Amino acid sequence: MSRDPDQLKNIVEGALLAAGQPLTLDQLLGLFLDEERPSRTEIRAALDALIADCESRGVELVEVSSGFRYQVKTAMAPWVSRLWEEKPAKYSRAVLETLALIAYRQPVTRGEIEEVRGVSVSSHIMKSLLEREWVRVIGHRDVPGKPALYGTTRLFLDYFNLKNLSDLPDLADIRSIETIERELDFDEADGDDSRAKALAEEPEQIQVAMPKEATETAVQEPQH
Amino acid sequence: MSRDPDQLKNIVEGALLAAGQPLTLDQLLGLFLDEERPSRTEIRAALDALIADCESRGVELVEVSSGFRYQVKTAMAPWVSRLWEEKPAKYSRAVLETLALIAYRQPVTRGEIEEVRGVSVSSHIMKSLLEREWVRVIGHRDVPGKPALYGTTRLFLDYFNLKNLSDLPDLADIRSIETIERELDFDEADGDDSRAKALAEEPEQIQVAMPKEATETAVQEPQH
Amino acid sequence: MPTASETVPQQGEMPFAKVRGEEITQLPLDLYIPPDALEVFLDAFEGPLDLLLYLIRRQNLEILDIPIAEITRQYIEYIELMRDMRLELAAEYLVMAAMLAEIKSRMLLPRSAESEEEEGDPRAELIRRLQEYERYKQAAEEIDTLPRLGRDTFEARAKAPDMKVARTELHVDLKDLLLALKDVLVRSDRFTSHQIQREALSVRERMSNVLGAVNADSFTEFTTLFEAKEGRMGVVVTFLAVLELIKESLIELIQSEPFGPIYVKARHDVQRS
Repeated sequence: MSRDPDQLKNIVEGALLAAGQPLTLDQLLGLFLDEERPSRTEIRAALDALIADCESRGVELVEVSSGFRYQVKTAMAPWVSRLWEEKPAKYSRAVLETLALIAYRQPVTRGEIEEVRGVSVSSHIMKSLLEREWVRVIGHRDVPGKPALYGTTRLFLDYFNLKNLSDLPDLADIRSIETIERELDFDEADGDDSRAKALAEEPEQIQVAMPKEATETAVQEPQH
Repeated sequence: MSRDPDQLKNIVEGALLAAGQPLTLDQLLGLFLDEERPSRTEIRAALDALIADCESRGVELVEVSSGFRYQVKTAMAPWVSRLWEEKPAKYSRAVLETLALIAYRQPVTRGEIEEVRGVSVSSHIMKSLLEREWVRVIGHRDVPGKPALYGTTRLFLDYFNLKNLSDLPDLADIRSIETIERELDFDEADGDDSRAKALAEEPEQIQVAMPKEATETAVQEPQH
Repeated sequence: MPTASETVPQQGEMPFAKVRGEEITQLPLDLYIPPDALEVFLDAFEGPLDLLLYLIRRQNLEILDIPIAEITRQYIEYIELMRDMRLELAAEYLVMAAMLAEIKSRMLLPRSAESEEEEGDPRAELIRRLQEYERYKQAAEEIDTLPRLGRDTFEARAKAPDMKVARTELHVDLKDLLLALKDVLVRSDRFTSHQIQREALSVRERMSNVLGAVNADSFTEFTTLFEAKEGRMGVVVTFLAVLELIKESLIELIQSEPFGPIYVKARHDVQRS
């Protein structure tokens, strides 16, 4: 059906903003009756045009795991976050490490997480990750005790602005004794300080941060 | 403080879209720390610019009694509203039984329906039948509690393609549903509507209950 | 990536700990830690691997290069210190201490070239675990810096337009209705005692109509309930309906004088929907 491309754009924009949650291409197509339904290409073009329209605005249109959504650009966060008195939740290192292990190693059992972290994972942590619906039980390993296998959810990806798991930051390589010797006399100082900044932003979360020297060495790490 | 007017616009836009409710001028001013706070005139100018930006878009920025808010333009309503359309489901057995009893025993009270069904009839069931306008309260029985008497409506007859209640199959025949299936050609593969039509078009097949004259007179009826 | 550079405190060095509100920016060079800080210190570590990593990193050492004897000495001193403070120490810390001691002793023992080949570096397993842990520790830190909903970005929404949400009406088949009725009939014998006959059904419909036409507040003239053009049968049906309604105490007939007009009135206020 021939249609004013602006109208299509406006409908898509209106629907995404009214929904307040990500909408898939199929959900967008579902807004139209059969006889007026645009093609996927047309919807895609409308989305692309809307994405371009956001360039100089305070919001952006992004695709996350469960679809397309409008969100406030991170540059506005310092002001926009003042709308709420409550500070956004902070997650302990234990929670984040457990989450990282589930995200990168899924499907994974609690025992396997404990093995890597070298400490037991409290039930409290698993419970809060499950309650947030960032993590779910996706099966059971066929070994004695049938331990639950955990995996991450779409909500987890949505929450962290990811379209799929491959968007996660790369895991650092495991280096062998041989490679390290070659690397040892290689890049000393130019770490990114974003991590140091991140640490500094949340002093109360991390009560004790690394002493300066230690931080610097750690900074040399992941190259992405 | 001198500030990029675009940044101010973007902060205001981001805040209004993130808030999910109208924001007043004061609330918008409250997003800024003292030393960076714009004047009311500047905020007002940013709002005006944002309002102008919406001209050809799917949303508009309007001032309502409790402040400024973005809302989807009414022109988008036909499509956007489909986001909230209920998924077609089926009426429960309880609803159908209740409806059938009202059709055959009207005027009838809820207590009497319960007596026959042997289970209580939830308010939810009555509500959905009343909302569908298939059933209405036609009076109250003059006994303690003055229970409402229910009857079916014209819409009910129309929906099922019945000219009047006497077009409903006879109770005695329902006892042997096999007969009915034969008579109504229920086993035909064709769609539901056509079946209902077939019902209406072939009255002699459904064992018209009333003698001919009576049926005719009934047709002239209910003027409500 | 969020660039919230505005919020980074302007200071030369990050505090690594807060003790009674006082920021401590430098770890004492020796192993002494103010007793009050110990608990905080322990809390800061996510287990023995984390503590070991810290010990290694703070000396600018590579994991692959750990001087096992020295690290073991430091580790065990921390553990002893914590035990002296009677801090509740997770069993994992003690297990690690034992493991370190074991590696240390194996390193000290002279070994034949043969057995070295067979067993490899006694530190290998520890190194593997440290590296493995460190990469997830880093991944966790990076996940923490991802733009997060509610912290760095916010879902944008606008008020939906006023609209009539089209209620998709459920479809019902007459057949389903009849099947439902049949179920009731099968379940209940009540219908057998006063089974509704064909004519009765029509009378019932007429009862509804009559009831709909009268109310409790005003009188309706009896004769207006009948329509001559309905014919005899129609009149009879209406009459039966009226009688049935009277029997069920739903309406009453009122005649104020002999041979005067008969009025019909609902017994109770009739509500129309």
